[in-house]
Amino acid sequence: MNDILAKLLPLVVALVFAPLAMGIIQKVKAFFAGRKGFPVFQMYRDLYKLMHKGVVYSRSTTWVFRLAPLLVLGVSLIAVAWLPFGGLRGLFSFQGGFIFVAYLFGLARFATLLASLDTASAFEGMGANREALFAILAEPATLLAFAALILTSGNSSLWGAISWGQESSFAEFGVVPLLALVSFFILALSENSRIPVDDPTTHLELTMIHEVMILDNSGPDLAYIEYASALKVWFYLVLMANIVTAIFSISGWAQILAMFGFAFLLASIIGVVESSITRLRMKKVPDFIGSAVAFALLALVLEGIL
Amino acid sequence: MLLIVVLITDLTMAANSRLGTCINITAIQGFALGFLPLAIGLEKGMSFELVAIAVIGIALRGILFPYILHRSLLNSGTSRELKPIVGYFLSVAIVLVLIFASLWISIRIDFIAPQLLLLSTVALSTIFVGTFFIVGRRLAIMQILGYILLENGIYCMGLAFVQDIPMIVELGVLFDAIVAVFVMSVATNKIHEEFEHFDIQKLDSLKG
Amino acid sequence: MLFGGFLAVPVFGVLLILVSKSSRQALMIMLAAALGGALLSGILAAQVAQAGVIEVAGGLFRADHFSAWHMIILAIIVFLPSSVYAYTYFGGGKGIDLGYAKRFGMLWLGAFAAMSTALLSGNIGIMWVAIEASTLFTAFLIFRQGNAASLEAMWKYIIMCSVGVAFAFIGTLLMAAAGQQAGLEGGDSLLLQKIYLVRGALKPSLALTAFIFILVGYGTKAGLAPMHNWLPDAHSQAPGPVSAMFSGFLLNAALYCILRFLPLFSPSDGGASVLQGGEAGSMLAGAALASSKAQIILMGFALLSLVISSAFIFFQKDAKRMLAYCSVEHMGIIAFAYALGPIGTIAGLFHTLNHSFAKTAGFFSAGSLGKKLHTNELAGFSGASKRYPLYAIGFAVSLLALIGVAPFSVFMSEFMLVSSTVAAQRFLPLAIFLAATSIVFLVMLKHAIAILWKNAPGEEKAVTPDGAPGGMSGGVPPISEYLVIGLPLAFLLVLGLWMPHGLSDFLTKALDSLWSMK
Amino acid sequence: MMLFGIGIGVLVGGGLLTLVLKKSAGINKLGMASVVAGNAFVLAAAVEGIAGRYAGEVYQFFLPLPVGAVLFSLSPLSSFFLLVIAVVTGLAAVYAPKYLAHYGEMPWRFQAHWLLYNLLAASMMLVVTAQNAVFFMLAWEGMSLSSFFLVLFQNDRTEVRRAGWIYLVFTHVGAACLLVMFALLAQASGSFDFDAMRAAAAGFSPGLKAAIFVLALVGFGMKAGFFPMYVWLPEAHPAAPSHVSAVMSGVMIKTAIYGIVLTLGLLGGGQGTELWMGWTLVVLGLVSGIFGIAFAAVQQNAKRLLAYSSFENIGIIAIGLGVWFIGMASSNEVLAALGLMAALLHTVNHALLKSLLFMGAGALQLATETLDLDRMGGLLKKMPRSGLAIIAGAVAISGLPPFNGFVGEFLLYSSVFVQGFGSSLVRAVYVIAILGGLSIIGALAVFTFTKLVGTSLLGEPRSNHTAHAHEVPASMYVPMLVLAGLCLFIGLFPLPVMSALKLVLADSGLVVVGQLPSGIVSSLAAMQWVAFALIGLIGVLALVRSRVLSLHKVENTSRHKVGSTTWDCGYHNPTPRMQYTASSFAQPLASFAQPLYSPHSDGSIGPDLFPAPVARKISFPDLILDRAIKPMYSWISRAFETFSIIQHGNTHWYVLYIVIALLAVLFWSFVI
Repeated sequence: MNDILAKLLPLVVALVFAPLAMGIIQKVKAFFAGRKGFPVFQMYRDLYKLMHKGVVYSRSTTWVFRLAPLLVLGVSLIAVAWLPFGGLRGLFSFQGGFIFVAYLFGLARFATLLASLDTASAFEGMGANREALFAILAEPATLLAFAALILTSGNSSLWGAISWGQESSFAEFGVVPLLALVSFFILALSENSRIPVDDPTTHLELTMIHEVMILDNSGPDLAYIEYASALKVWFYLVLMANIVTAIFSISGWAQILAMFGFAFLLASIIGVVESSITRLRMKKVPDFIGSAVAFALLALVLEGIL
Repeated sequence: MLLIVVLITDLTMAANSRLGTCINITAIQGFALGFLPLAIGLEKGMSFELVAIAVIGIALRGILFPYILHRSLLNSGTSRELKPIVGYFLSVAIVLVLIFASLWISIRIDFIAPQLLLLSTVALSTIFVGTFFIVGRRLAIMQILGYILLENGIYCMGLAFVQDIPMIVELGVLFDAIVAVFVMSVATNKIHEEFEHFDIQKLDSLKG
Repeated sequence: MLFGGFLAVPVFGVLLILVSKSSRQALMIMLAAALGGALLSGILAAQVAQAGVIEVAGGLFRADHFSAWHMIILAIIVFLPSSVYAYTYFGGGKGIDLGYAKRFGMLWLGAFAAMSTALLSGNIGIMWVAIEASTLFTAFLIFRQGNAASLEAMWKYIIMCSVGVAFAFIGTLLMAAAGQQAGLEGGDSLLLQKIYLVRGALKPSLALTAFIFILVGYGTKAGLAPMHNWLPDAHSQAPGPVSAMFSGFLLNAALYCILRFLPLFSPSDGGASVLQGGEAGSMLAGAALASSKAQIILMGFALLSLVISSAFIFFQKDAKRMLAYCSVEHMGIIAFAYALGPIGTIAGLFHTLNHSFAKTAGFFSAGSLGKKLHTNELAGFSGASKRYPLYAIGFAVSLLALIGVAPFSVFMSEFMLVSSTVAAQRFLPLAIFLAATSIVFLVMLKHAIAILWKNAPGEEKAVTPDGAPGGMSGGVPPISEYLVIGLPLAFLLVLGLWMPHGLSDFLTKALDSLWSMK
Repeated sequence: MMLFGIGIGVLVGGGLLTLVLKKSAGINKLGMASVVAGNAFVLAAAVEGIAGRYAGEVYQFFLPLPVGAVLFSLSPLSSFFLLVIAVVTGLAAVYAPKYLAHYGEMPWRFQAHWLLYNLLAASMMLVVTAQNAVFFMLAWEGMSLSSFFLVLFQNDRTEVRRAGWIYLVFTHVGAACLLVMFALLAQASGSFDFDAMRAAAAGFSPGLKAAIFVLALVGFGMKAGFFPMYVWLPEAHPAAPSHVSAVMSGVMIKTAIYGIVLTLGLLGGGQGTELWMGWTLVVLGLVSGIFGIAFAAVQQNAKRLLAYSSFENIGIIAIGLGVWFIGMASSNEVLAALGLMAALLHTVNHALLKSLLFMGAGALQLATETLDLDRMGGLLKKMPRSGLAIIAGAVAISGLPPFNGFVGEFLLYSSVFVQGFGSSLVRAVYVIAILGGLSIIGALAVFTFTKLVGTSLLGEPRSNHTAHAHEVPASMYVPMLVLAGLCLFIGLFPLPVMSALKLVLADSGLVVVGQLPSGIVSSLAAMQWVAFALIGLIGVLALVRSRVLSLHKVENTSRHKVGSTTWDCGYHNPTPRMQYTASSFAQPLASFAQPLYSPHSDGSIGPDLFPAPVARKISFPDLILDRAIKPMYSWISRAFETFSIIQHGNTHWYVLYIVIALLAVLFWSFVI
């Protein structure tokens, strides 16, 4: 029983802290913009508010539109439940789990795309189109980066790969996880619709990707989606933090603390990046995501050679 | 002697443009060839078959063929081949070359008895010249003449290479030859009826 | 007695035709004679199957399984249906005048007599005489009064075949000379079997030269490239039944004569060693892979025929010319099979049968279609299935059969051919064969599709939406046409799936009789 | 055995029996009934066969073929394919009558259709059971020919005739390769019987094996649709009636997969493979997969899109086969087993999926009278049941959990964890190939099928016909829903399916299926539970949502509002014509990968001051057909035209040819 509770911890942590990480990103961006910005806990309030609103469904939509938010949130919950948090194991772990989780995210994407096409709106169709297009590069990058990480460790699950860092030295394989880390960072930006791929706060619909897809969602549906987004950001933050702690061979309670530290640090870095560079032109986006593929490929080839 | 006649007829054919003359030359050649079995008979001993072949040969090659062809010629009203594919001078030269080539080949063929050397040369050269006529002359009648030469040459060749061909085969071959010439000349007449000319080179509507 | 019959029946027929009073009568007599010929060849085949070889006049005439096989194809599969078809083609005599009917009947029977003589002669001189005679008899069959193109075709046919066959006679003489050199006396040197017995003593260069003359000579008549040029002209200009007879058998007869000479060059004792009951396994295990030079030369001509015919079929616009080139192709395929030696012989024998079946049906239907539509253009045939379902479907199906679509037996014989070629390890020829047949497949399939389903030229919409036979406007074809077109195709279908034991036995014996003169 | 015979008999007999009837409806009913009845027998036989009841027995039918013999057996592997064939052809037959009815009353064609359909089903069943090369080829050709005529059902249309032509030509070239392959095998083993070939396989030389492998790859690849031999797929599938496309794409091309598996068996299983063969298959599979789905992504015609997607899925199966070969060649039993199982599982999956989707496309076509995605839209509301089945199929074919497509791909993915073949660099390359390739394929599939579903079923109707569409009859959507259910079943319960596969392969001699690596089994089990958890979670979340909303109803009833227009950033009353279409969906992809697609557009958008109405149509020429084969074809035809100078009509030259031929050969004979 205790065991299961322990395994549930990463999920609980994510549920609690994910909106906070979003708040941190916002705060950092506001700081660089010279504004005071929202409080860091603003997102909790937003979610609460949205849960108390009603929903508006367009005549054009069908059950697909209503199913999508549920599926998206469900998938995000499962993903963060799977992801180990420092020394804490995820709820479940098996060989090839990362493939399954990546495909679950694919399922969520599929649902989001269909939901946005269901609205019969040109804007949302456009967003869906871009999302689907960029995924063609993001998917292989994700899988290859995971594979580099996992195969380097000689394990077949992420848990094994992360705990490997505690026995082995940084110098031996260090460059491979580092490359994977870079790859994941780029993916964290692109998969979570951050600058330079997408601008979640813009007001020009023509330039949006993710936000434009959910224009028609409202009330609890929107809350689900927003929460799912936050969880996904958290997923990437924790993933990267895991790699960093593994590289530095931190263990025990220190590891848990370090995880939080790195996660929030990475959130701030994302904020900094968002503040310091501009959005890329749509045509340039594939190059950017492509670099994630390149890093992951490099990692895998180096893994093969070393 | 007879063989020399045959050779000379080959040459004169090449040089001649008048159809009538050519037919007559063929007749002469036919006679010469007709007597050939008799000549062989003189050497080796006469037999009934040889005589019969000679008689039939003379009758066909010397008399019947020229007759048929003259009739076709009369029907057509054409008298000479004006623009042969290969010019007359060149034709003569080619025929000469062909004769020498035949001689060379005959010498090369080792199983030919020396006394048959000339016969074999004549046979080959007549075959060649016949083929040459079929390829190098435009008018249908000239092609028939070429075919007759070809047949004549083969006949010589049979005499030169093979002994004692059964009568039935010999007769069959002769029968074929006559039917062939007959059929061809009938065809020639038809061609003339249909096209008002004999020029085979103009018969090229069927292509591809 | 039996052999005499093959001459007597046509001669008797010719005499009767001479005194016949009407075109209908003449054609009826012709038909009766053809039936007689078919019966005779049936009896011959039965006797051969019982007794093996039948010889008369000291081997002057001779029938074995190989010639009996060809005799069956000639008389039963090609000649009889062609005669039936000719009868209806000429409207039972209504469409033609008496003179033409008489002439046609006499030449037709003459051709039959000549070809059966060629098949049944054991003497290469007589063989030659018969082949030359067949040229002369058939020449005027091509000609149709008042048709300039047919005259042109006829002239080309006469000249080319006469010259070619004259060369074959040179070859025959040389072969006889070689025989005499090897110690044969006089007339024996023209007897094929006698030459075969002394084949070890033949002077190789002389015998080979003889063979080359024979190959090129008879090859002209058989339509092997590059001596095939008369063939498309003659086939396209001749009336339907004549084209069918030409393609269905005349070519085979000439090829038969070439093939008869092949065993003289066979290095070992021919088929016997390779042959144990015709089973695929033992056939393939045969060791006699080495080809004689004669086989190599034959292979060369076969491949050239395949290449050239496929190229010409590719851009052919005239239906009957296409079928003619297709004959060149199939002659190439048959020659290909025999050029492999005993290994390929069964495939060759079987393919000869299949090709004759399919080609006669093809020419029958193309001939009728051309007559009805007043064109031989393939483009004009498209969509004909709606107006003339029998002819159009018959034509399209025979095209499909000819290109080797399963389950027609052409597929089977080509399968046998491919496996024999592999067994003989002739991979380059195999590649050429496959490439050429594939090109032919591509083109003829396109035409078959167009004939079956494309809209007729000038029609925007289909005549009947259903494509059902209800939209027929050409009148109901006589039952005999259903038979002569339908039966061969049905046989092809059955033979593709079911080879009776007796038939495979006969083929095996034919193989043996070709290669070891038994 | 008896059952199988009866089944084939019922199929053939039923097909012939339709010729007796006069009315379309009766013909269609009888045809359907005969297929269902025949397939029921075959299905029973196949189940028994998988259980191993007929293992090792070879039966002979008395018919004496010109060469070879009618030998067949119901080995577990054959029965496995038999099962798939029986299920799919049966369901497609149930679907067919109502679909055919829309063509109108044409009994003659329906008779032909059912005869050919039944023959197609029977010949496919014979192909996978044949034990003699000649019989195999006969059945193979029967299959090709009957499907060819079925494709030509609507033969009054030019593009249909063209498609049929291309199809049969490709098939023929493939069959020619197979003929040579079997001839080689027969020569080496002395018999056309498969058993004899297997027995003699140990003595085959490496060169022979290589030749046989290449011939099998080309020969079967023509039918299966490997790159670059897939060309007939996107032509023939849209041309055929939908249930025929379903059968052709679902099971007929799978017989070629059976053929490749068979060939390796004839080569003696593991001894027959070499590493390069495996890599060839993997590379070919990757190229096929990526090209296939990339071309599918830009299609506007629903069935053409599905055809390209078949090409893609055949690629995935080929990857599986390649992994199997690599495993066999490096004696890595686990890898081999994973590869073959992945290939077979994906074969089943794709058979179910693709027949479902083709039937779905047919239903859409019936409802909207078009296959053009740009003219559909909003159909889910009009056709809820077909729509549901199509969406399920689309999710499944994109390889997403919890459907069956994912399970097959997961097996392939799992192979990257297997160690012990090649150096670590080779393994890295392998991992990159499998992970990178499959994930690109997966992402493109998501792109493609969201486009398909989004533009056809969702949004608003884009044409008048579409706006007045109706649900298809139950006999059409029930088979689709059954197929969708099967897809979901395999996705949710992969373990029983895996045990069935193990049974199929246990004594096949193709692969050693000892214990599957426990990692895979536990992964599958875990995924099964997570999938259930996800479904549960969705339920909980839905409950929470409705709870929250109903709470608010008490406070303010107007807040839960259904039936407004789409907000669309304030545009009032957006029209259906403003929606993203399939073409616009495809456009960015096409412009990113321009060299691949080289899109061809008619009409232009001019920079006029007052733009007039413009029409613009973008088409994507096929890489191989339009950009390689067509130019080659015209080149060949020009080259052949030059041959015509030989036949110029001049008799003199003709005679000269004879002489030249004579002299040339004489010369040759004296010189050589």
